[in-house]
Parts: sequence; C-alpha cells; structure tokens
Amino acid sequence: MKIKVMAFASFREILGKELNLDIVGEATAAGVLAILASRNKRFKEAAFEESGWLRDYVQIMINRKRIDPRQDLSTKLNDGDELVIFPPVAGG
Amino acid sequence: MKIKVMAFASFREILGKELNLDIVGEATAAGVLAILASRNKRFKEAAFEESGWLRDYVQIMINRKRIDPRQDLSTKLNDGDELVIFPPVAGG
Amino acid sequence: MITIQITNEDFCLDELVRKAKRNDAGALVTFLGTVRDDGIERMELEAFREAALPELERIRDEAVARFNLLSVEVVHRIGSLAVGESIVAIVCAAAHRDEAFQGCRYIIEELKVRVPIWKKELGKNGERWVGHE
Amino acid sequence: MITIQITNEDFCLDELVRKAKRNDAGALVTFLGTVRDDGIERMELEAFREAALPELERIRDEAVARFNLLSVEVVHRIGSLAVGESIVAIVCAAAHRDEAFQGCRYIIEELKVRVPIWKKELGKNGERWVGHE
Repeated sequence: MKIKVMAFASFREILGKELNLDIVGEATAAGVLAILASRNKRFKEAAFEESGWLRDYVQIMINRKRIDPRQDLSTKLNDGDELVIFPPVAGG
Repeated sequence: MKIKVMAFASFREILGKELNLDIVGEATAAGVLAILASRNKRFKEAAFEESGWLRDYVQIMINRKRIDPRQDLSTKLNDGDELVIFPPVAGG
Repeated sequence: MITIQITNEDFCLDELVRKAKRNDAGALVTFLGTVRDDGIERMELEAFREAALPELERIRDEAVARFNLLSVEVVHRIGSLAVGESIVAIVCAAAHRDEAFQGCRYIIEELKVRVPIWKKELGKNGERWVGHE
Repeated sequence: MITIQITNEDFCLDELVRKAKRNDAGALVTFLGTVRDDGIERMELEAFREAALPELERIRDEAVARFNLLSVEVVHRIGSLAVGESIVAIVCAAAHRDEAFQGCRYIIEELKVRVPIWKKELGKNGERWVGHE
C-alpha cells in the first residue's frame, strides 16, 4: 500500500518535504517511522532516543489529525493515508 | 481677588467655557459655586440637589488638581486661582 | 518614539505602528476605539487639553514602568465624529506579548476614568452626554 | 469580513483594520508580532498550509463564539523575514473593548500552540529552530 509522508521544519531538512512509501502488508505509524529510521541515520538520531523510544518533541498527524505518539503509534494505516512528521509548532 | 472659572461638557453648555469672577474678601470653592448658582438657575439645578448638596457627579479641579468635593470645598482660594467644573470624564 | 496627541485630525494606524516599532520589540498591541452605532448619528468630543495631556503622560509613564513597554503612541481625537470614525488609538510595543497586551489595556482603562475628555452622542432622539446619570 | 491568510507578502495594518471595522463595533484590538532582534539576523518561517488554515479557522470560530467578536482578520507571513518585519497580525472587532482584548489574546495564544507553523532563527552563530529542546 502507498503511504504519503510529509515532514516540516527540522524534519523536512532531514527527510525532504514529501516522500512516498510503498509498504507490503500491514502498515502502522510506528512501522513507517521505523522504515524512515532504517533508511536515514540523521532521522533516526533526530527522532529516537538511544533506548529506541520516540523523542518527546516528535509530533505526528495522520490524515491531518494529530495523534498522540505515546498511545496511537500502533494505529493501522490504509492505502493512500498521509503521515506528517514535525517538531513543536512555533508560529506567531 | 480674581478667580478664573472654566467649565466643560454639560457645564460648559450652561456656564460658557470660561468666566472671570472678582470676589471681595475670602473665597472658597464652595463660595464660587454658590455665586455661580445665584447667577444662573440652570447651573443651580444641574449642580445642586434640592437639599442644597452638590450633586455626586460634579467634579472640581483647582489649579489643575482634582479636589474631593465632599471634603475640600472649603479650601481657600488665592488671587489668580483657576477652578474648573465638569461632569464625569468619558474619553476613549 | 513616545508621542501623545489630542487632535481634530484623523490618524493613520500604520504610521503610529511604524513610530512605535523597535528592533528589540517583538509584540505591538493596538487598541482602536471607534464611534459605535447604537442608534446615534454623530459624536462630539471635547477635551480640557491643558490637563488632559499631562494626565495622559502620567498614565503612559506608569504603563512603561509597570509593563516594561519599549514605546507608546497615543492619539485621541476631539471634534465631531461620524459613526465608524476612530476616536482613540493606543499602540504599545514590548519585547513580549503579555507586556504589550497588559500595557495597552492599562492605558485605555486609566484614560477612561482619569483623562478630562467628554463625549456627547447626537441621535435622532436628541443628545446625551456620555457618563451622566 | 473574516479573512485568514498565510502569505509571503507584507501586509498593511490600515487595510486589515478597514476590513475589520463595523458600525456596531466600538473596539478593535490588534496584535502585531514582529521579528525581534535578540542577536539574530533573519527568521525563516514555514507552514503546513493545508492544516494551518483550517486550524486557524477553528480558532477564529472559537474566539467569535466565546467573545462575541463581530469580525476577525488574521494574516501570518511565511518565508524569510528581517529583524523588525511583521510576522503576524490579528485584528478583532467587538462591541466593547473587553471582548476585543480577550478575543485577540485568545487567538494569538492558541495560534502559538496549535497551528502548524515553524520558525528558524538565523544569526551570526548559526541557526536554530524555535521551540526545539
């Protein structure tokens, strides 16, 4: 299935603004983050603690809705879903 | 002695913006108000209750400083003093 | 940088804000009071200018000291104003937004109770001095 | 009457205020955020526009309902800005000043924590994303 990944701010600088993943079988938010980490060492260091936990400041939206990364990373994704990764917002 | 009286807003409409009183002997704020009331019936009705008390909303400045009309009307005035009469302010 | 005016002329907000802007300010809060249509046609404003200007200066100094304002602009109009016209503008610049909001609020609240300015509403049903019993 | 923009262009406050003005409004409060010089040279702003605009609309609707706002104008800039340049303007009109102050404050506070916009400070000593640990 196809998952569109978007990244902003510091994560855009590491991952690019947009990439499309083609995932075989079931996909979850956690799975997408693991794929990105396995492909990109800078992303792995920016997003994960050494212990393997996602860093506190990583924020995730799925289909334009924020999820709580401490609870909802195992949410199943569907074909065509959009997952967005960004650091804390700082507008204004 | 000469006392300059200024009036603003509703009191200006009744008394005019500025008038000069020539007072023989001692003068107080209360005395100035009494003179104005004796000369001008509309002012008397606007500034005084029937009982003779100054109405609550009458405000007084002497030489650009506000006085408390409930306490300081007996303040002595000196030659050349300025007494200003106005209703509650409403700027902004 | 810090100007207080009581004037018959209309004013330009962008110009006031340009005067209030400083490189060390990150927040500017502006209050603009306008003639509201609640059944009136015009408003006439009158000031005791010689007492109003020093009182506004005292209020500005208090606000600068309490809220670390970096600059303040105040313009208050007098004369005859139509519905929708500007009555007063207060621009406060500060390093941070909390100070700018509080300073601007302080100045308009104090202005309303302390500065000798009066207004009369003129409507179809006659006229009325605002704030009278 | 109610406009929300995320734009690369600078804006004119008088024009925003003119759009926000209404005859039944007696108070307009404007917040203007600018690039503050605390040792930086420029600031780069970036938005997830497709998510930021609807979030700003939700915030505006909340503010209108809570504080009886009569109109709201919001402009947020993105791109590269120099020290002193405007970042964001929020204009709120209401019948009375308390509502206008509170509505404007509400919108900027919520904007800062909810709307997907980011800024990077660029200074002599390198660059830094604001809000990062």
